[in-house]
Amino acid sequence: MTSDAVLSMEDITKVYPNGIVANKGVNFSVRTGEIHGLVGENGAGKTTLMQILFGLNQADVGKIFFNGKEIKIDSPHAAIAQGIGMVHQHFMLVPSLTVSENLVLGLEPRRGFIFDKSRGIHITQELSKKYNLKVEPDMLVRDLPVGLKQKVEILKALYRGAKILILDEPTAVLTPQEMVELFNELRQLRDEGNTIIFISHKLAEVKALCNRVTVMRAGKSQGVFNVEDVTEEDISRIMVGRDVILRVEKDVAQPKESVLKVNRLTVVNSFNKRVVDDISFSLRRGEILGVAGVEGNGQRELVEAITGFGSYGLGSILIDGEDIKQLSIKEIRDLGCSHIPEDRMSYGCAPTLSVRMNLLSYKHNRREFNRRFFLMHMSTIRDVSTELVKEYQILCTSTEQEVRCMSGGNIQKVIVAREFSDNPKLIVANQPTRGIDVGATEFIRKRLVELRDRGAAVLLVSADLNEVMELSDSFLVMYGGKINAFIEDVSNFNEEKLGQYMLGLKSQDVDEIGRALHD
Amino acid sequence: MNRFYAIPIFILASVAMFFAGCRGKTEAGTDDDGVLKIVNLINGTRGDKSFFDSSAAGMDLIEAKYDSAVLTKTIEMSYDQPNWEPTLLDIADQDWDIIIVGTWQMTEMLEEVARDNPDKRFIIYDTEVDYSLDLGNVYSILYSQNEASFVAGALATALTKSNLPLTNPDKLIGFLGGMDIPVINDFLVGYVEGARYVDPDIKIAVSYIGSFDDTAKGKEMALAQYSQGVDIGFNVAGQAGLGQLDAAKDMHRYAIGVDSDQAEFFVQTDKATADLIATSVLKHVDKSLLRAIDMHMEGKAPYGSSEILGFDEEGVGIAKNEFYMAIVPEEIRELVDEIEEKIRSGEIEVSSAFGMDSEAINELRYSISP
Amino acid sequence: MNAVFEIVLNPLFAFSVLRVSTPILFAALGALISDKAGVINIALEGIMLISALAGVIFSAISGSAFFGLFMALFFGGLVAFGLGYVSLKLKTDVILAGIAINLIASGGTVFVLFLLTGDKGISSSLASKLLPKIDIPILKSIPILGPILSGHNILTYFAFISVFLVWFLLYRTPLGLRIRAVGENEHAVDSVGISVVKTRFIALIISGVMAGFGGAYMTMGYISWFSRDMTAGRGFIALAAESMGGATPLGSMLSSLLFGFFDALSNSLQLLKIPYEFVSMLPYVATVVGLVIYTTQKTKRMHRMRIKAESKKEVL
Amino acid sequence: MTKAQWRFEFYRTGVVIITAVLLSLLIIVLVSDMPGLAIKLFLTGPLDSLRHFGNLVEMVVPLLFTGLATTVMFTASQFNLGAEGAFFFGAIGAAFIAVNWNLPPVLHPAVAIVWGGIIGSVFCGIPGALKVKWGSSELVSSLMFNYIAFFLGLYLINYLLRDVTAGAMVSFPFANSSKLVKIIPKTRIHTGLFIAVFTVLVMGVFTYRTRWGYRIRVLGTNIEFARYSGINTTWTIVMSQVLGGFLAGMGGSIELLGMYRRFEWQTLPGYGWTGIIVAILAHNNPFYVPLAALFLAYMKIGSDIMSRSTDMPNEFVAIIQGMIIILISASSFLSKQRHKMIVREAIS
Repeated sequence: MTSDAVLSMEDITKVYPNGIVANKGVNFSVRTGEIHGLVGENGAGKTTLMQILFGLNQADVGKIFFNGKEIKIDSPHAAIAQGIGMVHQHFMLVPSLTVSENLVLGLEPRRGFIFDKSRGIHITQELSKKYNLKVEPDMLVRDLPVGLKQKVEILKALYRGAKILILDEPTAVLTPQEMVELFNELRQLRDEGNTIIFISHKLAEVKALCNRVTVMRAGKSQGVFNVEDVTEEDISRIMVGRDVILRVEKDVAQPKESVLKVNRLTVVNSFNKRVVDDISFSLRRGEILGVAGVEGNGQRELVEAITGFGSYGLGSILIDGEDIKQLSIKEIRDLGCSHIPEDRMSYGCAPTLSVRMNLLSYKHNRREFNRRFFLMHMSTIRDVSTELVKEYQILCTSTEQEVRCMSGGNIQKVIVAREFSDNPKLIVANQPTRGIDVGATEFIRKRLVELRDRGAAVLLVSADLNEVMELSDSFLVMYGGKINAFIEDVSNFNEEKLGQYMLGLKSQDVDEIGRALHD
Repeated sequence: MNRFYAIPIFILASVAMFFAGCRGKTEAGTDDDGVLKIVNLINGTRGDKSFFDSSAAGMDLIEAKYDSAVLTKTIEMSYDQPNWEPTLLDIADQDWDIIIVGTWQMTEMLEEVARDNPDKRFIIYDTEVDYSLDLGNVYSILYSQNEASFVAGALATALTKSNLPLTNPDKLIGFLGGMDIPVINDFLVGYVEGARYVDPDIKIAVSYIGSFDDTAKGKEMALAQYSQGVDIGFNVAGQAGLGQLDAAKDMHRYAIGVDSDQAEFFVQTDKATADLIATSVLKHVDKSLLRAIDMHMEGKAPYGSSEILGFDEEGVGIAKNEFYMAIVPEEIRELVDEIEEKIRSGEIEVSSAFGMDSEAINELRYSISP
Repeated sequence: MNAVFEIVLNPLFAFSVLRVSTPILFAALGALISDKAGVINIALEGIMLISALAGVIFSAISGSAFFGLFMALFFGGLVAFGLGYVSLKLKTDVILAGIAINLIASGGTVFVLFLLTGDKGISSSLASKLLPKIDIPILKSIPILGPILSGHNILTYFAFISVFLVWFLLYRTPLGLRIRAVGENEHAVDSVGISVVKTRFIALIISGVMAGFGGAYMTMGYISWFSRDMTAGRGFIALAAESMGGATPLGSMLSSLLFGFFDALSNSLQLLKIPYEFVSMLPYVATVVGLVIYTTQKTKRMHRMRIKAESKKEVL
Repeated sequence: MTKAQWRFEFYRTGVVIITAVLLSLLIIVLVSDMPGLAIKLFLTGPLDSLRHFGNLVEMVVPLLFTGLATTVMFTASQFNLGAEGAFFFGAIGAAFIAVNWNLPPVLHPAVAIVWGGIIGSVFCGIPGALKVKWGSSELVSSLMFNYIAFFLGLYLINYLLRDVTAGAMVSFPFANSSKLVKIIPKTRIHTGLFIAVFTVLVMGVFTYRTRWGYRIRVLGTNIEFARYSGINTTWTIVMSQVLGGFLAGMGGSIELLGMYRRFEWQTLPGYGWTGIIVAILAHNNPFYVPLAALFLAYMKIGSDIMSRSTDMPNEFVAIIQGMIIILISASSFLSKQRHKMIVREAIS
């Protein structure tokens, strides 16, 4: 424990009910008036550590000191009382309430028994002015763009008197421009004497913003460093434990005939909004087409339409020349389309079933897995899954282990093993490496390129710009449901311009975008 | 076998072994001779203030009269139908001299049990067994409820036509049955004929609750009747019929009770209700059971046959208690006595619903519906 | 058909609709509050049953109807607290816990009744008290409206007042804000330091107290004693009414009244030449149909909006 | 589940059962004037004579069917509580065939049981269909359907099958050819037991060894994943409930043809509700359904026998059953012990 630490956590150990050890003997401390980076791979235990600090989780072992005194934080309430505030990765807002209602929730201004709405609005305006974070108090939160939601979250913490502000991967959902704005706001807060803990796994951001950084790996702290004294490469090495080449070696694509043709596709969501607006492109065998863009600009709906998950109103989608509008998910899959869903826990697996049963999934109807008398061929299922586990280096105790007891990267590998092992014609990969460790990421990216070389068509949707630029042969930028730009050659493109496309500040003309059709 | 199975089996086995050593005699196994052991199986519960309470009261009458010469017990089997047959079989195995059951639902079970236990005596009330099956040890008690209902129908009609404060000018009376079954319809047939005896143009609102224990539904239906102009209603629905008495209190109208003297039950707890119960059609299950035991003691019980108990045998009757006296004007009381006499003498013959098919009953219902 | 109109147009019929709807309305409001907090309370049935018995027992012991009511509410809240404890603390699935409580209530009330009175069927040997009926002075003398609206049990009036109170609670108080927030995104509530568990506990207890009103009404207004399983599915119907009413206080009231209408109709229709089994089925069929119509309308509305939006853009 | 988790679940179930039995004993001691006799009868009654043992088995048979019915619906995460109505209404269907048709012995009950199953499947299937078509909660509508099944059933009995010579609302007696044969003298155990045991095996294999069972399990754990896997979720949701209804309807038919002379239920018999407890106790595993059914039947029969000869009412069993549901499904009951076990394993 350093003497100048305002807050320190000592020897924190946390084991989750499913047996995963998230933190093991972690020490962590921050000083007043610094921005302290907390970096590590996904699954390194950063979020868990901060949840313990904020009272959302309780440590099995360990102590927390505040200004040198030991404190117990058994609930967010206790954390807030100590002046700790947290902005979560997934926003903790109530969509159907207004900004001001969300802001004052729990500390509502009252008039007698009655909730005083106008005071709530007043408070919001005051705070907004004071910290220079502009929000509309009357707007419903569900109508806000992510950047604004984040501001509401920060205001929420400040309204509760937070002096120590934890931000959990705040930049994941922001555009480069929004990010710059956020960084300026954070610096201003720091200069006013607040302490900020900034969780990230993007080293450039940490380098740009933080004073000190704590690096975590596999649930353990790897040490604290002054940001000035270390390079990104140093941190990366400590974080991963080895030098990682995130660059995927690949040859120039040899595109062949087109597999997927999307023509004037339009999707309207249940809130009556055109989330995919008249887009057209085509995807050829042997190429990887990236879809970049800030999340929520229609990528999800595009993927849902192609994979049969969602319906669409106008336009057509052809796979190998066949219109899939009337086809079920199963029939689309039978055309040779495989799909890596963006949210692996919600769509990609059955958490309480075994690895074996998860590897089976859409293949359960196949003749090879079924015998006479309607029975399934259990021994074949076992053998095939054992092989896949080996081939894809999935870490599990046995193929009978429940998936929910595995780490994110391994679950993703289960999904990838299932989807890639089928010699697919078309792969729709939506955020294929989100939130998994470097090893698994590298593995999956390599596999994607391999499949491309074997003649598969890959549609890669990713919010990770690096991933899109690294893997794609060409890519689209989506903004507001439209294709805003089509970049045919990834190798010579500048990021500045890309950011402008992503934010809709600029767009290519119709002809340029039209090239995506390869007609 | 999975170990999951082990614990419960282990528990069962060890418990069974523990108790195997100390199995005692069953409760009725006291073997002193001379004591007549009587058990009454109720396929419902006490507290209905009518049928089953009357049956249970029969045991009290017997005990009061014979004191230590008898040992009686009433077992409530509840409305849990699957439990009835096992109970009857268990009881038949035990050391009881006379086993009493009631209602039609017990008939077929009893026929088998009686055949398998020729040394035991059985009494069944409110129905009869099939004597072609050679059941010399079963005595069946039937009640001419149609005759007593006839009187009730006449009384109700006379009351609705009278100028009593709580009546209205509509010539409309009510009948609230438990279920659309012969025993209940037997009441209805008598009631209708009695009503028509007094006034051929009388209209009767008939509803069935569809249950013998849903008092809330009973009350709702009675309220519906009362709100359509019924000023006196007759409930024949066991416990569910109590709802009608509550409705009568709410609406301030008259009611006629059934099986037991229902006004008596309310004297203590709820006088306001009792005040509105003009009379009750009594089905003296209690007295008929005492009578059967009397005959048994004298060795004259007619096992192997059935009897229909009417006014003469005090099998049925009309409650003429203080409330009856208070509510019913004298000329109507005289009319009631007169009709009762005519039934006894056979001058009035009342039809029975037994053997009538659904069509005939429907026709009767439609003919009097308002 | 004329006969049906005659029945329906009788003011006494409307009176009985209000009376029959009362316990369902209470329970539906209970269902609403817990639903808003994100908990399905299918224990309403059992809670009503327990409260109903508590009302009878304690009003008989104390001789005061209002003490009986108080204890009915107390037990309603207590059982709901129990439900909260097992579902929020012991993490039992709330539906299974509800089933369990219904089971315990069904057997337990008979058990307690038997211990107290020796009867398993009905509590009529307890001299329980009734809550008063209220005649509304001026309204009473207005034709048609008077007979419909005046002379109800005090709880019937309170049930309809509760619709407003529940609306006020949910939409105008800090607690209501929290209850709605907790139902929509519990993490949001958690992250600002409000205890999710505590908020749900409070919502459940209020829900239980509402069901307690319904139970008390059953034995101290609707009829004047307790009999086994007397709630006869009203708690379940209330759940249906709440979801049919689109999870709003007013909607819950309207659908409770609809159910009450069919229930009252089923009691009166018997007097016509319709088999009683059919008539008894009516309220349940109406509930299912109502539920389906509500959900159909919802999906249709969304579908229509969608088509409209797509075509509008096309024209432009 | 891993071995450790199974082991834990197994101990936990044991603890719950022992707690339940101890709680029953406590209630008896507190309430009864003759606790010794009451406890003895409660615990050993079902085994103290062949007939009582028969009662036990007789009760297990319908519970196997309703338990399996609920198991298959719960496995698909469909909270359909309609087994009760399907059981009742299936029995009505079987009664219709048993009374009106004339068929040779083995065929007659077989046809009646299948017909009863079909009728039952309609009743559980409708809430399922309403759910997939319009999204109305199957929980609420299946509860309503229980009442509808009850009244509609009574109507059919009253107007189509009613024996006017009988003194209660019952059907005509069944044709002798339609009844299930009694197999053990002095008991009412009938051939339905074989069908029940066979059905347990079939359902076990169905759930864990066929592609339909696989679809139901996937659907039950994660509906989105099921959709993603190309499973027709609409169809599977409906089918799981149709199948559940079929099992419950079969159970009703078998119960009726094995145990009764005519249709004489005036209330819902309650096996469907107990079936829910069976399913919970069996952790939705068909192979454990017999154990759960046996345990619950044991408690019920024990308490029935006890209440016949003592002053203890048998209703307290409902309290105990409720406690069992809560404790078994309380995932954090004993969770501290569980967590300790896991922490120990993880750290070591």
